[in-house]
Amino acid sequence: MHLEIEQLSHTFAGRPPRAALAELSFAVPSGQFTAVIGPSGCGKSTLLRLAAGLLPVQEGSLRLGGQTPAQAGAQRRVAWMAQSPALLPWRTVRDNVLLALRFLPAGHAARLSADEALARVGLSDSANAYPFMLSGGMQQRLALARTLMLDAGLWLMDEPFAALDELTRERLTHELLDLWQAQRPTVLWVTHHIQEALRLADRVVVLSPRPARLILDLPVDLPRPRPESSPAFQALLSRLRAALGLAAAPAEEGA
Amino acid sequence: MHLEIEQLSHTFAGRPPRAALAELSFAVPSGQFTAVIGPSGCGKSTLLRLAAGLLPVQEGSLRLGGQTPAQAGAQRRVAWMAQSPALLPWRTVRDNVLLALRFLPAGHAARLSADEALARVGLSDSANAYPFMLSGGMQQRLALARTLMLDAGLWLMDEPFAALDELTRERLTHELLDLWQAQRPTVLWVTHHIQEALRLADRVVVLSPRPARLILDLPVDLPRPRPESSPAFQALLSRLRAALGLAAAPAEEGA
Amino acid sequence: AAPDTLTFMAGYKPQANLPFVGVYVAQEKGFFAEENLQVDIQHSAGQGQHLQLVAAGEVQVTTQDAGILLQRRSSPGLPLVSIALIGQRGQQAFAALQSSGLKTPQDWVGRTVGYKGSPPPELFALMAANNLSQDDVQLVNVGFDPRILSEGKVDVYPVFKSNEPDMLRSWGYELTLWDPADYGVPSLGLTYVTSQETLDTQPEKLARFLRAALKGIDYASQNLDEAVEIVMKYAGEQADPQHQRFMLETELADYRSPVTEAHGAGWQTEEQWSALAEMLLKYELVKEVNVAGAFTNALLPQNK
Amino acid sequence: MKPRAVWNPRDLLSAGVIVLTFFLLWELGVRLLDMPVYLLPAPSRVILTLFQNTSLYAQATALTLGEALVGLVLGLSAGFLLASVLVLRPGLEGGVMTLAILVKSTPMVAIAPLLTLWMGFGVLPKIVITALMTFFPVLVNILTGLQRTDPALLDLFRAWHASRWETFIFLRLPSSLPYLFAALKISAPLALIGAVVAEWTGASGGLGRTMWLAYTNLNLPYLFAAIFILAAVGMFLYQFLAWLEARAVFWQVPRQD
Amino acid sequence: MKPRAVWNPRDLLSAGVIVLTFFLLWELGVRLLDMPVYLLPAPSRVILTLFQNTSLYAQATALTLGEALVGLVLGLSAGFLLASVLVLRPGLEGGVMTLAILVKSTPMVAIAPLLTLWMGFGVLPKIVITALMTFFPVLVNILTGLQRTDPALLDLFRAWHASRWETFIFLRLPSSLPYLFAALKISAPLALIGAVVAEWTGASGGLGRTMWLAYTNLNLPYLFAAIFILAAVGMFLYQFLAWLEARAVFWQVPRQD
Ligand SMILES: Nc1ncnc2c1ncn2[C@@H]1O[C@H](COP(=O)(O)OP(=O)(O)OP(=O)(O)O)[C@@H](O)[C@H]1O
Ligand SMILES: Nc1ncnc2c1ncn2[C@@H]1O[C@H](COP(=O)(O)OP(=O)(O)OP(=O)(O)O)[C@@H](O)[C@H]1O
Ligand SMILES: Cc1ncc(C[n+]2csc(CCO)c2C)c(N)n1
Ligand SMILES: [Mg+2]
Ligand SMILES: [Mg+2]
Repeated sequence: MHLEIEQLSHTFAGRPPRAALAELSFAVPSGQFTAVIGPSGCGKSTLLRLAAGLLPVQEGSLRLGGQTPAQAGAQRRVAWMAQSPALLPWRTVRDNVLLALRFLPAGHAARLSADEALARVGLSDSANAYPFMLSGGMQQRLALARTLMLDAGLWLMDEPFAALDELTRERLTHELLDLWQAQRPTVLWVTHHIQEALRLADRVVVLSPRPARLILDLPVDLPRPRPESSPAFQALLSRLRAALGLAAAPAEEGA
Repeated sequence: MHLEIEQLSHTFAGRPPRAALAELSFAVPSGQFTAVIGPSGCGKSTLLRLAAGLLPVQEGSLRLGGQTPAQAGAQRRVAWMAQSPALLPWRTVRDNVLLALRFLPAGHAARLSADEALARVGLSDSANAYPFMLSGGMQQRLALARTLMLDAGLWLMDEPFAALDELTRERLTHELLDLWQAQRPTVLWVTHHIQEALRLADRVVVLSPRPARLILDLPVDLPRPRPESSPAFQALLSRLRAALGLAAAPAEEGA
Repeated sequence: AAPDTLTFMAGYKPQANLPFVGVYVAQEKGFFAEENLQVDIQHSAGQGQHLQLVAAGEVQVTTQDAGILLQRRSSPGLPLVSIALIGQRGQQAFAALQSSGLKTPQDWVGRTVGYKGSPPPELFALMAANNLSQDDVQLVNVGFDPRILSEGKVDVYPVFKSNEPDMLRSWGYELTLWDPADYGVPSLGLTYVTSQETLDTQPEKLARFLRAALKGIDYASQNLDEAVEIVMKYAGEQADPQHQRFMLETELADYRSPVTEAHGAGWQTEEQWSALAEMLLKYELVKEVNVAGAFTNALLPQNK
Repeated sequence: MKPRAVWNPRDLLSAGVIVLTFFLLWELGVRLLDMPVYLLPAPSRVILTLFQNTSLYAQATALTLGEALVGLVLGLSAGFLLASVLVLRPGLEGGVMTLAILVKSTPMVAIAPLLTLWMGFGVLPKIVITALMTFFPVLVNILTGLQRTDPALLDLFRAWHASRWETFIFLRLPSSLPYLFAALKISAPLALIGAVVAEWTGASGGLGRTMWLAYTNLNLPYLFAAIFILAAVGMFLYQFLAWLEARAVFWQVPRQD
Repeated sequence: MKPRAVWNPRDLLSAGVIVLTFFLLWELGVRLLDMPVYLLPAPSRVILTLFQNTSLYAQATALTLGEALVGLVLGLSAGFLLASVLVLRPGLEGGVMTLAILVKSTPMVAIAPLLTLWMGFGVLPKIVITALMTFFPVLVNILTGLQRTDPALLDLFRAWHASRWETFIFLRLPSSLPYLFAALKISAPLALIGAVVAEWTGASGGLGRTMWLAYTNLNLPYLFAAIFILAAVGMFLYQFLAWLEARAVFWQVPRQD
């Protein structure tokens, strides 16, 4: 499912109003894994929420496979993972995952069983626990498992690994790339972790402080897996760092 | 305020019960900045909650400046920052910070004004906004500002930078070290970011998967600031990586 | 001198019950003022609050029908005394729709007889006088609502002679009425009531009240139109003047009796009260009675 | 992110349609079934009665509304204070709730004479009865609201070593606002009914007395006219509270799917 | 993390102390003020009456409790269904609430005879009156609960493109449970009172009739004996609901500071 974002602006009403996106334009071809990086509060979550149909498009256009977010979403081919875990506290870990199965696209069977999905994120032991018994990172992994059940054509992932340690991140990176390569969904992957972006993505999009504009669009043409020590990786890393350093330097609000 | 943890175990009741800490022992001298690293779900937050007096000590002992957590906490010399922001939704950003001022230790004046604290975390522009208008990272910075107001002898920080981008992290690292060097509180700093731990801490404590045991206690005897490229930094980084890689490898549950 | 104050609580809502009318008229025509009395008129919801308040001394005079007065004196032992008997015959009658074809109480056999909360003693006495036992009819509690009769849910329903019959007729129903008095059942109507303590401590004030109130009744009997107008001031626009007039006329008919012919208005005799008491004893509605203490004629104008 | 307008035009329209349909069906039913007026009056007749007696009803409404509002404030305060005490001293819950249920179980008619003895024939006993009728839902709801505070925020306050009192004022109280408003919406019509019931048993004015006189005379148009007034005032209070709620609990906007 | 026991021994003790103190003060007050029994009976006398007439009261209680429970279930269902409809079709709120408040504003005593006309002299009209008295708090509270769902979870369901119905069943309903239990705690004693009011004049049995007879005979010990039963049953229901709540809303344990 290809993504076309054109002159997309978004302003939250209020006194004063807050501009979150300013004439943002970029396109993501179907099946591309795009990482989105930008300073805290710049508008990354807003972008994903617009794509998930949770906010109305105010200005400019946003098309998912040629459709509006509402149309595309109605076919349930869009999977969104929020920045906070958003678990149902009255359902066990397994039942939280099982619930997601109700929302598969029409005619699609689940690719993974709930228990398999839990195993992949390392939560098998907690299948019968309730969310309030999980640590922050475990909650995030549960939310991840729930999202990956959905067999979608577009993954909108909002800092999915933020609460995880390096090792768990690495293991989940493998799982995730496996699944991605099998299904080849288009991915928007918001992250603060520059190495992670370079490890995973076909391309890194760097946004400016609020309101978000595109300040760097960096293709990552390295074969996976990508050892961090390789000079190519380091070169890209430096470019990204530079872009971010420049981008963020003068802003007072970190945004 | 020095910290003594001796044979500390903690098990959550339930079917089955969950052991989170197993005979953990280490001591932190007064004024030391200790980073705590361990795989997701290993018991880091549990350790901080025990120290903050939010969970009862079941087995072993935990002393803060020679006192129990309840005694030490009653003097309001312990500042705890939770893993999730825990903001009051009906208070503006500034009023959330101002509220913390009520809970200064007896006889202490605030070191920072609320607006100064907000400026340091880059939230001046949002002082009159409500928490639901903030991005995830902005909420975390607000929680941080609120904690740093408290003028405490012990900082218990649970992944305080998890939702922040690199640049914001770097800027906040400076602010934080400034404050720390001025006040010299003892710090327990839970993080998943190995470089961050090495950048900040006098010492890094590495915990095993659940139930948490001490698997590495690494002093960081480098002068600050610590450029990552220095060989000494890289050497410590490798040791930590190795310890974590070993520690996390066989576990199924990431914990 | 400043007028004496006295609180009168009508035993029910404002309407043309004769003892109420006497007070309304006395108030409006200045008869109380002539007695140097300032009367505060209150109304009870009719379930006994007025008796509690009189017994507690908060209210000095109220109204109550003689039968209930005896019962409350017996249990829970309220120290209440009738100071004038206004209804020389009982208010209670029994009604059926004319269309039911019931002619005499004997026809009730096998029919449904409703009652309001608890069956009145007159019902048992009337049935006994007609050789009916309780098993011959089906007794059902239907509450205080004559629509139960008009809508055919019961065959026989107890009514106040001065009230529901007119209401039902105004809706277009013809009724057959049975008055227990016609079958020799002893019954008495409304009295003015005070407490023993008030009687002992303020007899003179009560006498003045009574003189004015009886004067009010007399005035009403001679000036029906004006009396109805006065009642309407109290009863409110919700009430129907036609209906109030009916009530007043009906109750005036029972104001005079051989006893009052002999002794004057409001008079009451030991025989009247004893007959009533015996019926109540017979149907176990009271355990013991002291008829002599239940009433006094001492405050009536003709005794002063 | 403004609070959803309580009365947006579409809602207003649908409300109008529902209410009108209801009254139309009622009117038709009465006419087609030839229902006698002493059983059920047609709404048209009720409204006519209302307009022919505006000053009567205006006075009665003013009195009853006054009693209801003062009683509501009292009942609200009592329920609120009790709930606060129970949250600050949780051990008292069993005992206090037992007494509250005892009070709630006592028919007002049973204690009305006592209140008259102590407070006379004026409005005071009516206010007290209204307060007694409204405090219970407030107590239960606010107690629930005060108890069901976000555990993450409770942890924060515990870590701060906030006093119970501080936790109450700065945390439990604001977070119980949605429950408070539900309690108010329940209690506002209840207060009107409370005042009516109090007047029913022997008042010298007010809607309750008007209704009692109408009812005992089986003058149903007058009775229903008063009911319509009660419903209208109740609805007004409800809408006012909804409006207030949207402003007070601004941080948690009820959202549609 | 087990739910806090509703009745831990310390709470039980304090409840006992509070209730006993209350009755002691009442007893003393009656004796010292020499309060006549026809105004306010001493609790000792009430309890004596209760024990001297256990079978009378047992039968009456069984009947009234039965009516109350069936009426409560009906009122609960009605309130719940209406609240659900209003959440699924929010535009209807204004209209439906107007009608609900209209029903709520109608004095039960005014419609009790009409119900008797339609439904006869049996228990049916009592059940209907009970249902009419209980549905409103349930409606308001559950409506509030269904509306105040965590916005983060609502976003999740919106992103899933869950149907309104799915959102209702899997999200709104479970998250409204605390409000449902508050509604139940409010309605349970109310249902008992509703049944009593319904029986007040037009029943041949039950506590309401017992109370009416006692009151019109100014036999206050009998009246208060029935009130004590009502309070005891109400308290039992309340505690039962609290127990159930602790189990049903296990994921959100009310915590003390
Ligand atoms: N209330 C609870 N009931 C039962 N188990 C619990 C509870 N709280 C935490 N645990 C368990 O204790 C273990 C440690 O949890 P803790 O939150 O301390 O982990 P953590 O090290 O902070 O992890 P993370 O990095 O993911 O935040 C986890 O396995 C968790 O499932
Ligand atoms: N509901 C809202 N009302 C007003 N302003 C809002 C609202 N939601 C977000 N914003 C503002 O929009 C801007 C972008 O927010 P967004 O959540 O998209 O940031 P982000 O890039 O995801 O940041 P982070 O990395 O911290 O999560 C922020 O400045 C925020 O304050
Ligand atoms: C026509 C008529 N209507 C109603 C009553 C009822 N009532 C009037 S006074 C009273 C209490 C005692 O005074 C009661 C119950 C009646 N008697 N006569
Ligand atoms: Mg974000
Ligand atoms: Mg944690």
